Amino acid sequence: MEITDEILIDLYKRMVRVRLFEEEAGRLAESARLPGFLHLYVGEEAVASGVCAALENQDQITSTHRGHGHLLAKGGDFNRMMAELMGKSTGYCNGKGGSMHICDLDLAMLGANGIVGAGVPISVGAAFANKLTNNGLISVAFFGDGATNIGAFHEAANMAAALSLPMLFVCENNEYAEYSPRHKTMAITDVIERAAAYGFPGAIVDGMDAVAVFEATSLAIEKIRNGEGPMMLECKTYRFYDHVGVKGTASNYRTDEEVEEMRKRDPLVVHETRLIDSGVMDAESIQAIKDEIQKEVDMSVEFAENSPFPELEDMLVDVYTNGESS
Amino acid sequence: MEITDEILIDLYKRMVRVRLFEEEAGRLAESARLPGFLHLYVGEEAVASGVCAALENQDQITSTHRGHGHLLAKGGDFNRMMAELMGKSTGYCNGKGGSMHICDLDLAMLGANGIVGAGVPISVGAAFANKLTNNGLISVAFFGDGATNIGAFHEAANMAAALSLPMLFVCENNEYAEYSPRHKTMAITDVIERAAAYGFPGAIVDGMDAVAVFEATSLAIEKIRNGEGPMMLECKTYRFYDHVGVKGTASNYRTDEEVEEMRKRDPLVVHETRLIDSGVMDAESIQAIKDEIQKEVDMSVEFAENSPFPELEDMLVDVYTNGESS
Amino acid sequence: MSPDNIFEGANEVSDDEANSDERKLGYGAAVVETMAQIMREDESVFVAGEDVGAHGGVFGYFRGLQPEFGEDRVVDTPIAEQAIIGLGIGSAVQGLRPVVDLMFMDFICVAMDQIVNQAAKLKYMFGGGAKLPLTITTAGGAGLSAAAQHSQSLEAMLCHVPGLKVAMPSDAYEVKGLLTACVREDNPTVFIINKRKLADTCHVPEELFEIPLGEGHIVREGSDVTVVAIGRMVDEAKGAAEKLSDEGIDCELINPRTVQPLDIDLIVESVSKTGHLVIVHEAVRFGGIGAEIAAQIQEQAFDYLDAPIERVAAPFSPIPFSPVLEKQYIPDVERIVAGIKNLF
Amino acid sequence: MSPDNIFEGANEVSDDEANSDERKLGYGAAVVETMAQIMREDESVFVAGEDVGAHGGVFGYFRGLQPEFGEDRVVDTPIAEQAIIGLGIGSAVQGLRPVVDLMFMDFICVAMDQIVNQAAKLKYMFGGGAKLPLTITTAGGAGLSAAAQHSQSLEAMLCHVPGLKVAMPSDAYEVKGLLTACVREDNPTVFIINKRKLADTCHVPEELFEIPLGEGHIVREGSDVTVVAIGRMVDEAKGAAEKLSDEGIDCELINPRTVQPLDIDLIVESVSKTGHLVIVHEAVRFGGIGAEIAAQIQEQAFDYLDAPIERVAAPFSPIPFSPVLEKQYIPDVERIVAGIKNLF
Ligand SMILES: Cc1ncc(C[n+]2csc(CCOP(=O)(O)OP(=O)(O)O)c2C)c(N)n1
Ligand SMILES: Cc1ncc(C[n+]2csc(CCOP(=O)(O)OP(=O)(O)O)c2C)c(N)n1
Ligand SMILES: [Mg+2]
Ligand SMILES: [Mg+2]
Repeated sequence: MEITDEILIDLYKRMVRVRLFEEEAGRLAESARLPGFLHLYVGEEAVASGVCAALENQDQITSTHRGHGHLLAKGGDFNRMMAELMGKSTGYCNGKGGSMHICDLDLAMLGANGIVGAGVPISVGAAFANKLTNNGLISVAFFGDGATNIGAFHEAANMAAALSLPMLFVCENNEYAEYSPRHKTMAITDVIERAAAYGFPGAIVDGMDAVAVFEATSLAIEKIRNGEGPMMLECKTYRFYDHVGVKGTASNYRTDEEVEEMRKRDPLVVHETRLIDSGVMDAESIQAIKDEIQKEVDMSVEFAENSPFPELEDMLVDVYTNGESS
Repeated sequence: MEITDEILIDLYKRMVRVRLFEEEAGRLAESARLPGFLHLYVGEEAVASGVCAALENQDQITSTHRGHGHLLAKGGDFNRMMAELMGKSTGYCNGKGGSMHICDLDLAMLGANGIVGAGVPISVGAAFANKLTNNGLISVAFFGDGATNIGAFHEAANMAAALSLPMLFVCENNEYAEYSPRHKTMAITDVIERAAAYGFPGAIVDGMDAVAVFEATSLAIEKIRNGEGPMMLECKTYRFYDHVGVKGTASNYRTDEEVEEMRKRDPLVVHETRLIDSGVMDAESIQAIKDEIQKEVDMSVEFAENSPFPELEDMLVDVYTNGESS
Repeated sequence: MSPDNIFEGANEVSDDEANSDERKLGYGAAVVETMAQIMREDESVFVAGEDVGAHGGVFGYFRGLQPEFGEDRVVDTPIAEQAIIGLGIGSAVQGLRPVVDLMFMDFICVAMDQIVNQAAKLKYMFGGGAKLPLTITTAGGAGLSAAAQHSQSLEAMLCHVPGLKVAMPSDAYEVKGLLTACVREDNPTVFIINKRKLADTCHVPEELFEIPLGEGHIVREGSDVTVVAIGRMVDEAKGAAEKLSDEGIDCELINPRTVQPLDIDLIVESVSKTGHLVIVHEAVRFGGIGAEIAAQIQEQAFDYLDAPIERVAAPFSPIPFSPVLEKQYIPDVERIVAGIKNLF
Repeated sequence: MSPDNIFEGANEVSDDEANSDERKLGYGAAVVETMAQIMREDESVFVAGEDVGAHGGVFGYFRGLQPEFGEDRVVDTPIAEQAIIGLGIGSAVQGLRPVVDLMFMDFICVAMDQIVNQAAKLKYMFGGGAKLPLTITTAGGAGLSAAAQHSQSLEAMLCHVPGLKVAMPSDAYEVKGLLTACVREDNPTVFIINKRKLADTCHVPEELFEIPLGEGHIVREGSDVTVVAIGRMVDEAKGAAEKLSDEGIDCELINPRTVQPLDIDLIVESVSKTGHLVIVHEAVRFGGIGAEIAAQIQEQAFDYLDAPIERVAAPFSPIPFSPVLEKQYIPDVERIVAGIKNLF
């Protein structure tokens, strides 16, 4: 597979979009300008970006509690997302969903999810629809390492295999589930060992390298689109901030050294080095991309802050399609 | 491991107890003398008998909807069981549980279960108690091939591995979940491939051969008692009667030929041949065992039929410990 | 007795019935017929669940669909209730109209997260963007000695969840009308089949028709007491009403047909006429749908009530296996009669 | 805002409070203190759940237990709610006294089968042989902008299930008394921690004590109207009562403390005095525990009621994220005042 300059730049832009938006969201949360729980994706950008860059526009994804990253990497809109994080009526969910329920059906992003693992069965449903209607699309479920311990994941993975559905399972193994290190909650080293239990192939990917993720995804979805049934990728990655919010919490579940060590493998830096080394971009044009995107982020904050809150009458709207709630 | 004559005879008696009781229960069900759903274990006797013969008396087992076999193989009482199947107050559950909830806490049999897979997490709890109190016991979960597709199984297996609990997983792979053949509901050939996904060892066993099951179990529980964490056995077996009740149903989910073929491997016949060939017992003494046990079965029917139904006042008893229900 | 025996014969129309002018059909058979007709007219409808395909469902209410519509549209799944509901949600969001089956209603507990936290809330959480034309079929109710985990009536749990609709057909006619409405509905619905009703027949039109979700039905007009009966309890309440009419108590019998939405106006109207209300359901009394009906009626028809609202329902215990206890557990004609008489 | 910030400071006693005679303690801190004292006196008690060990629970209400009692008795589990409850059931049957945690109450749906079909029914199905001293702790309630899947009050679902007991402490004192009772109880209990109360302090005795499950508490005596408030709503109802007392309406405020069993006698007695009843809960109104209370009261105190029973509860929608909507969603002083005034 040839990785064109275009692809390299595209991957980079996706990552920068996630990074700059999330850093901003983190700052806003720290200064109490965002309500609710915020699960940042910073550090893991290569995964969502690499996967989404390899997808067709209408291929579906389901996401997790850490959902901004996925939607932004798939092309999500800053304004609607920032407005949603602030609970404004102009947000992706009209302010009713917030960070944990971000979605964009036009981009075939079927929702973040506050329940660990619960998006995976929904992905199976989308994959089933793809197969039944023979639309050539595939469905991708993102989930964490911790999520592979829950029943919904297992049922969905087995169901996808049994029905031989066009579906890609993407495990974002950041080695922690909240504050629990992986080795405490599972007795295997690599999550990918689970793929075999369902009878489909899997591969381990460097989740700090967008190109590696892009390549692995492209290979996998070619097979999946060919009707070979589901596959799984385990992307080894790391989150730079805390499980929720930005700053560390009371417990020392991981050392500062560990975080520092992993930060050296920052997927953006890795990719920037590649861009520069291969002569695709120079430092200046990289900075230009960042500046431009930062401007968009800033504008989204302005947009969100100037947007109105939902009206109280909206409370009962959209509980049901066609008709009011009682 | 030496298989003594005593062990061989013990295994045989356990199997005959299951077989003759269940054949009787089947006849009673056919003539509408048993209420409710009856899931017969006939054909699979070698599994429960081989496993239970290898256990200590106080090692716990949890069971499935096909639970008589497990309890009888562990030494369950004909009278209380038959009475329970008839809904009598002298039954194992005072007539309140019936076939699907047969249990005997004195024999550390923690219950059949009407919900597929739901006994497995309960087994994990017993194993945890064994570990915490360091009582040297192990906990065994029986479950079907179909049950390995459900979330509760997965969560329990992973939890047992993560906490390194003294627990044995026994899959009774009879190749069907109700009327669905295994290959339609999972994309793997051997259920045992799932053990690796949790990080514990497993072995495939001839589930039509009580000695093979006994040996495999003995080996496994030695390691488990040694603190090596959970293990799994996949016992390849077959049910001779229908999923529920005795006679076939409307759909032809398996051929008569297949059943005939498997009946040739009847675990009782296999074992009788071994007993005779090895000179441990002759045909006559084998028959004597059968006759004696049949007599006990007959007596249990009499006992059950002569037992009273629960009193209507019993309805609200035992909803709670210490005190009445409102 | 196996579940199959219960259903036997329900697909065939008996001679007597066939000779009558009105076409009769079994309650279980009505599911099959309705599904077949809907699937013929709408390609986006499919059925999935455990043993719904080759076997036609353990209660047989999908029998015959797979031969006609193939394995792609009548799908046997693994034992995986969470994934079954997820299959429904994801495909519904993609524009299909899934009918997914949870064999026994008790199994909604196994899939409760997908039902309550996903299906019910998805549209709202997503700011309205998604449609969710998902129908969940499931067999509820006691009476087959199936004990505590295969006999429950858990509709109250579902009714408490904004975003769901819940239908409880009391006869084959309602099976057809409500199932059609559920499948055509753009919101997630739970369609509760009563497993003791499967073989019962009544007149059912050949053509598809809809009974609007949220419209109750006056089964019998009367002036002395309003009796609201849910699902199969309509039969028992009919029996009670007949008995009492001999004794001079004239019951107005209301069948809400759906418990979410609940046609409270119909009940209010009736109670303002009769001044008395008895609610009958198979579920446990404490926290059952009867509590909500009672609470709303005392609120909206306070001045009309001549006596406290009475509830006839199951006692506060798991469902016992033994037939003698189970018989006592489930409300029947006798207990309903007693409940009604309590008011006078 | 992270859940940790919510909790911050709750373990420490503020200067003011420390200087007062009565020992004060935070609501969340009361969980820790109670658990520690119980675990010291009873070796069979252990705690298990996600991040309850090294981290002390995401809300911190188990913080400090693992350092004292070790990893064997304060157990971090995988994300596996079904197995967490199963861990509790199996070990309880073996004679231990597990306290297992479901981080957010919404997650009971993920483990509903183990709670409803296993824990609640096991003793009954087994003919009485088993004891099940299992406590499930979980954090319910809205108000943190945690949206539709992290804010629910689902106690009505649990109350409908024979075999369970359900406690809803409204302050730190009740946390200690009810948690002690739950852990010492031989039946499965669900102990619902209100996540907005975590930092609130009040007087809590140093020693362990039990508040009997099923005994309500008269928070404030009054003569005009009985107000029954559940969990955190007791605070809001207190505020309403104070406001109304200025306007000459004298509220009797009852806190049932447990919703299963429900101390209906206490409410009946109060209503026979006041003739008016308002029920306040955070859960959705339709099918909430208020419906059951209303149904029972209109039955048992029919002749005393001077007006319909009023329910102040959440509207029929998932819980919205946006703070402006969420604020309106949760009953507060204003809405309770309006509800009470409705009756006069
Ligand atoms: C069913 C359920 N259990 C627990 C939680 C609380 N929770 C939220 S995120 C999380 C950790 C998830 O770990 P992982 O899947 O590895 O994803 P990561 O946060 O590392 O991206 C937990 C336990 C939840 N939201 N849902
Ligand atoms: C959660 C749940 N889903 C479905 C069922 C219905 N059911 C009962 S037994 C069974 C098949 C179980 O298959 P397997 O685990 O292989 O056990 P076997 O019957 O073959 O012994 C099914 C689907 C159930 N009881 N519980
Ligand atoms: Mg993780
Ligand atoms: Mg099987």
